[in-house]
Amino acid sequence: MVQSSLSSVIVLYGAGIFLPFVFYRNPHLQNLVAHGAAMAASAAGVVLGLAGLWAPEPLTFSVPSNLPLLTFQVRLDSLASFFVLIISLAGLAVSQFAIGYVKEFEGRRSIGALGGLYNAFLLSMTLVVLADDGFFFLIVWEIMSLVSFFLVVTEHEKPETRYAGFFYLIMTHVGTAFIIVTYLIFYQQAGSFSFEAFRHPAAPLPEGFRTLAFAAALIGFGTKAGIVPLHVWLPYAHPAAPSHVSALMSGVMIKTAIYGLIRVYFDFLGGTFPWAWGFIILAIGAVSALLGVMYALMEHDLKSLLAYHSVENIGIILMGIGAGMIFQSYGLSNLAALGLLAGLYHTINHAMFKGLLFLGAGSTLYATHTRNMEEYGGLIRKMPWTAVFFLIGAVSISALPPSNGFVSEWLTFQSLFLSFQIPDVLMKIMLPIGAAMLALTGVLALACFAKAFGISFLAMPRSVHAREAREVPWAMRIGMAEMALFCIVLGIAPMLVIPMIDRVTAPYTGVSIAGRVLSENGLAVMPMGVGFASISTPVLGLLLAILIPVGLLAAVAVGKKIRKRYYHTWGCGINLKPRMEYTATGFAQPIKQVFSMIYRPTVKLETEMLEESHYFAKRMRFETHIEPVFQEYLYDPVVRVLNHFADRLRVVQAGSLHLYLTYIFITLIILLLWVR
Amino acid sequence: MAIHPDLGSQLVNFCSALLLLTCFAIIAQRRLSACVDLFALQSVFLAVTAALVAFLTGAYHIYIAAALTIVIKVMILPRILKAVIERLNVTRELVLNINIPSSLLICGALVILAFYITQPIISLGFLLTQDSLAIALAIVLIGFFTMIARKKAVTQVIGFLVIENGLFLGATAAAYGMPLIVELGVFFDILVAGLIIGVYTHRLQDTFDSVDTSKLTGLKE
Amino acid sequence: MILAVSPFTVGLIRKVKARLQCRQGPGWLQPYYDLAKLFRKEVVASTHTSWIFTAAPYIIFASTLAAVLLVPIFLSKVPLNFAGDVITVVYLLALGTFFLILAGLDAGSAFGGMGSSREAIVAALTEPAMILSIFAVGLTAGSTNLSTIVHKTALLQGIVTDPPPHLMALAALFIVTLAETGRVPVDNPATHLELTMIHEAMILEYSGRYLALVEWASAMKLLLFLTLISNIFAPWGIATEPKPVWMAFGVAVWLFKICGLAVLIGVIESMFAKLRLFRVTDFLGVAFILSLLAIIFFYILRG
Amino acid sequence: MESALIILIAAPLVAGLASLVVRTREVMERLQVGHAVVLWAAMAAVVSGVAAGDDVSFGTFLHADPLSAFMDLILAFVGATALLYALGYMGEELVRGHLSFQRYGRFFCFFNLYLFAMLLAANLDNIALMWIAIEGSTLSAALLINFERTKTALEAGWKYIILSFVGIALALFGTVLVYYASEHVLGVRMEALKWSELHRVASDLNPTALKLAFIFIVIGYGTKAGIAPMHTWLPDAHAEAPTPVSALLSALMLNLALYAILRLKSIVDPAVGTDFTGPILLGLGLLSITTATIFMLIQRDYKRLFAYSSIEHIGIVLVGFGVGGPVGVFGGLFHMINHSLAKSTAFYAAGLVLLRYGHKNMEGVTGLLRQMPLGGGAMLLAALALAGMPPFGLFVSEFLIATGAYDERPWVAYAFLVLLVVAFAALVYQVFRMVLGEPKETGVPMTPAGNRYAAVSLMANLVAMGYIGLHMPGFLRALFIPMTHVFHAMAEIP
Repeated sequence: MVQSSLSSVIVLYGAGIFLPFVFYRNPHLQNLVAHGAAMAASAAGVVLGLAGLWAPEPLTFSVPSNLPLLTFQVRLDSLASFFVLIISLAGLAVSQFAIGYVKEFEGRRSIGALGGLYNAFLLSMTLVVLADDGFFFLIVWEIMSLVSFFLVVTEHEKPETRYAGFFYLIMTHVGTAFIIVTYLIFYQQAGSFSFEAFRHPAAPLPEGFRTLAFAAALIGFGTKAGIVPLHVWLPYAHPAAPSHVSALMSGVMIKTAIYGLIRVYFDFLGGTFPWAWGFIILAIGAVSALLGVMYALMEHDLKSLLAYHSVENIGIILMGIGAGMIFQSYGLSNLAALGLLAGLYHTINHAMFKGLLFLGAGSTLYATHTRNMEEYGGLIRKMPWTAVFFLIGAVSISALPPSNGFVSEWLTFQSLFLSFQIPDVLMKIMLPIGAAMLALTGVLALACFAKAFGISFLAMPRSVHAREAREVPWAMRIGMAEMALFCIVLGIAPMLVIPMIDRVTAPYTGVSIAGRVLSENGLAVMPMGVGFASISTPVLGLLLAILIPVGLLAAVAVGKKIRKRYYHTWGCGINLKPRMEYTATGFAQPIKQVFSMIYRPTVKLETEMLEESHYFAKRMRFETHIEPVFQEYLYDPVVRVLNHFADRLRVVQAGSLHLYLTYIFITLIILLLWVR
Repeated sequence: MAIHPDLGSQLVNFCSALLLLTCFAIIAQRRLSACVDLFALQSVFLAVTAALVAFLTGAYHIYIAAALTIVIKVMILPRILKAVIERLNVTRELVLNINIPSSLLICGALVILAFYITQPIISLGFLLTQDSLAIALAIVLIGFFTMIARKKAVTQVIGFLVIENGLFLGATAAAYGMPLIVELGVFFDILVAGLIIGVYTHRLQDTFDSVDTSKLTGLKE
Repeated sequence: MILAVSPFTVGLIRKVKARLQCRQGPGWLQPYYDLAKLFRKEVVASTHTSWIFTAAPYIIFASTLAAVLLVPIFLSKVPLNFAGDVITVVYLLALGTFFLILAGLDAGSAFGGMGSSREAIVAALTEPAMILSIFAVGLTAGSTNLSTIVHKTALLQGIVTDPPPHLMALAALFIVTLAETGRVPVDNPATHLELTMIHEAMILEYSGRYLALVEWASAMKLLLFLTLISNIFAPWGIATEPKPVWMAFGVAVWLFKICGLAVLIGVIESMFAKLRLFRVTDFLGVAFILSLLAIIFFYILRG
Repeated sequence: MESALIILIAAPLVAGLASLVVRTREVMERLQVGHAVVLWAAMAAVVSGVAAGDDVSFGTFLHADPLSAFMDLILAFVGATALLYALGYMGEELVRGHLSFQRYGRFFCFFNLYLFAMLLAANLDNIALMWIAIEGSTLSAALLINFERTKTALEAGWKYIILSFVGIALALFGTVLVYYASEHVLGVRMEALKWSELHRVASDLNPTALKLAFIFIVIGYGTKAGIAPMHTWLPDAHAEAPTPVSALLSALMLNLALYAILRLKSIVDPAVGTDFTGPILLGLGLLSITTATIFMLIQRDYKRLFAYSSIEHIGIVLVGFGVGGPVGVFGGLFHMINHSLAKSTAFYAAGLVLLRYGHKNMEGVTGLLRQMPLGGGAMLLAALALAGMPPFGLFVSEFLIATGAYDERPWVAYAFLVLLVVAFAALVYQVFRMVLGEPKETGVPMTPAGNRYAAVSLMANLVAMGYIGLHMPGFLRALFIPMTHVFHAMAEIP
């Protein structure tokens, strides 16, 4: 069962990589073959994930390589299976979407390359979570980065795309270097790169090295996950990629980093660490969440906005995991499990709704050929389906009940609130503050998506693009529908998800909390029993479903049948033009004002007066930018210094033969003296 | 007939000392043709040293090496160089990278260095070539230094050839000469090298109408 | 219950204000008349709007009502208790806000957008304070589950056991209430002046039954918060067992309490002027700090 | 076996002399293609023989032990692809009338003599004769670098000659010192210069003499290997030489010089202990990587760019051998072969670009993927390989070297990783600027014939790279295990 599905996953993706080049004559066929294969493989992947989750003990398969220290070994334990499940679910819907979306590239791009790379991307991600050997892991990890880079630069004739891709590649490579350091530290004690040896090293790792491994892993995986301040590449790279790829990158790829962190901290380091680690993770999570959403609010490029929200959600996930780590270090296994549960639950949720939102953004892009929200508007009437799906995604990411986002954020809140069981007063006070930041994040996210949806889909078209928009083809709609379905199921059926995640956390925390967290009838989720706190999304959903008609009934009861008249919106007498509408910029203005210390906005206002009078403006030009703090103060200086340094050293290669001879001569003398 | 080994080693050392002296003379000399002559002279000394060693140790293949030295380094190569000098009509080198007095001082330092470095391994040397190794190293270093200190292509070539002489002395003195086939190979290579360098200097003159190699700074970062 | 009473509170507050301005003011029941009237009036909808505009009022109404059902009013044990805790209540209201904002944007008029964006920032600033204050209270009861909180405090008179955190949390939550329900000094429900209005701006386009639903929902929201305050911080007299007599008594006490609070709000509204939007920050910052202090105090007192 | 070895070495000599008398292009092409095939076949025979463990030698001088066989593998394989490529490249020049047929023939003569000298050097079982062969390769290279007779080519050639002659002279002095040390043990005879003999008695040799010898050898051959700070001739020569020659210089000659150094290392270590050669190689290696990286950052000329990248990779190999240990040595050797393949590929691609645009300035080169998918794609892949990206073997070898370094001296591993990241950034940035985007200039497209040869050679290299990238073929492993033993890394390869 497992073996067959594993092999079919690999074979099908492989087919997806190579077959398209066979049909190079017919791009359309290539498209179908590539993404069809991807869908089949993802379906097999779903089976694999579920099978692995419910398998009694981890399964291992390995292929030898003649190279030292390298064996191609995969291990299907519950953690890996869970992430395989995430990847495959997302892959399923996205591939479906891609069949329609990639049509746009036919003729302009080599569909074979695009489809092949797409399959390679999915395969590499699957192998990353399956790998059971550090060396093998790094290889597939690098391949994953490389392939995603190529997908990012699909439209490489645009300079900004090239910049984005390059920036991404460098950052992720730096991250990889840190991961290598992490593994080398483990290797030193283990004497091999197999994860089994990492788990049970010959000699226990010295404390200093444990801390080093912690930090290195945090930086290494954090770069990929996009935690502040290592997130800078993310808002460039994710929007630059074709939308279905962005969906995978934002929804799934950055989750492999979460996987890596859990793998290292809970598996290799055995889940025993000082509370400070958990606190660092929590703090980073909180900061990432807050800054992520704040920068998102300032974006008018729909895809960049979503990209920043990935930073935010990674932050929320890390908050859950961080809380779990803190509890773990205080030996509160149940709560640790709860924290991890919250984190992982949000992981799968984010994969789904962020995927959905990116697909939605892709559809609008497909229909309007622009990513600038200021040029959207009124799309809900042109493309009703897309609007509905996007709305579902927006509600979910804003964590409004009864959506899936609500469940996981609620769980995070609870695990933070339960800090009162920690003996340490500092933590007791810090975690609620984290909760407050989470609350702020939540509402800002709500505001942001109210803006995103409102400005893009509601009111009047703001540009000719929007006016001429058409609903997207069925293939894409179905893809979005699948994603939306996953979101809803995850939302109203926590009783299905929680036992699954429980199987993941149980080995690391040593306790299984599924029974405790779910009420007998499975309707309610409750961290500590109903007396403490509980939610039941199914019931809430039902409640809303019932109460909406109630309002209707009330209306009918009191005021007979409805009489309705349509008329233009009142625009102070003048009849309304799109230009008079509230813009995204305007919408975000108050928030920019309030948090100006973070945004450091620069405003430029040029006014041309009429010749006759200096009171009437002919035309005004208003520009506002927010300062990219991290790039300006963290990254650019490094590059500048490096280049300056290199430039100064040109003199070394000055072209003079005598100089060159002198180098050799001096080296010779020095070495000779050294020997003596 | 047997000569007292001490006397033999004295002779060898004396000859090699002469080699060293010619090096200093080359350093001190500005006129190119004179430099070439000095090089030829040095080669003669070299041949003599080789012959001595051959005679004293009965390693007769060294005679051949000595003969080759005379042929190539005393006759052929100086001719080529002279020809080049004639053709380029650069008789003397006015501008130096390092002026002559300090050059001489540096060379003195180099000699001391050479002795200092080789001192520990001298002990395993055969009696009569006691110090030749050190001298050989010194000559190599000085030749090298010449190439740095001088600007004209020709003098650089001379410096290179001086290095070769040092090597040969080293080989002969330290190890009673390499096996014959090696010697032959080495000589062949030196010959070809000399030719190629000659060709190159011609081309340099044609293209840059100067053999002042310090002007060759077109290729740089 | 809340359904029925909510308009009354609004009326009461208006009355109080009127009285303080030495006016006769409309009658107690005026809001009921308004609602009834609005329900009968015909609806004028903008041609620019979409189904969001139509659906929003129902959703807002429903979500508010759902939130109400989770809150213990006169009986400390609510049947739907397990369905959600206080955080859920907050998020249900947020759901309402979300759609209200969308509705505001839907018509495409500048006012709607302005109101929406302001509502967003106010909500954003309110939320942390609210969560923290709830935590502060929840800590004493060791739960975020409303019924439990109320029940426990009702039994062991939480506020008496350790006053400082409770009082601070109370103050915080009160400020939050003012902000959330759009009262002076954050917003002025009576104004229709572009520059000042927030909530009113968003519902500017609504008329007829939609307007009625939205107004009603906001009235419920107000009452909901008042109930929260009264029952969390002063749950005396609330029925801890579902016995008719107790419940009747509970109802009476509850009515009394909320009347008191309503009067208080009325007084405040007529005493203070509305703050500039960007001053609201400071105002809500105070609330945040208060609730934070509440938590710290709680731990320090508990040791 | 013997015959194979002889053929392997003699073939280039014959082909070289033959190409002087050839009169038509067709014949020349047939000749060289045949020659390439012969090379491949002979190399395959030799390598498989050595891998099978039997003693492949001829007379007293020619002996192919695993290390030689390894060099044969690199030299013959890349040499052959370079030949094919040269047919395309020089043929193109011929068609465009940039050079007369006579010089066309002369080019192949020099080219083959160059190959001959290197193959000879790799298989000579005698330290002094090896020196002579290497000197021979230096001379033929001197003729090739200046082949295009431009001003800059002349300057590059002159610098090359002077520097490498000095270097080679120092190497000879080192050789003399080795002889000086060994004759006390082995007596004054030819055996005292045989690698195998020296290896046998290594531990009895006089340490101080060997130390001095090693210094001279490292500096001497290091000059040819392009180790910083003796590397200065390298970028000029690589940039100015005809591109097939640049490929040969970078992929073969550097490795050959390195081979000489490593040979001596294997003899010095038992006598004086690894902690003498180790630090020297480490220091020079790190210095080379640093220097190369800095100049890659500010590079404007794509051939120089790849030249510096060669310096970087030689440095990486040095680090591998510097840290020693089975892992480090294995990594170093694996890096040598992978680097030759990748670097020659890169230069082939660069050559195509040069033929198209006629200049080496990166500013003018963009959108290669669009304009010339073959060259652009090959350059992209080669650059990724050189930058150390899987699935290419350079990732594996670099990782192994880092691991080995971490075992011995962690700080080396850290420095190494940092340098690699910067080098990666530099190379990738420069190459992607050229490969991606929209083409700026149109340039002169190649003739189909030239393209065919280029395609064949590129494909051969890329396939080989992919083949040994992530999984090592049996025969290669059979070579590697004994080689690691040559370097006294006796511990079992994990």
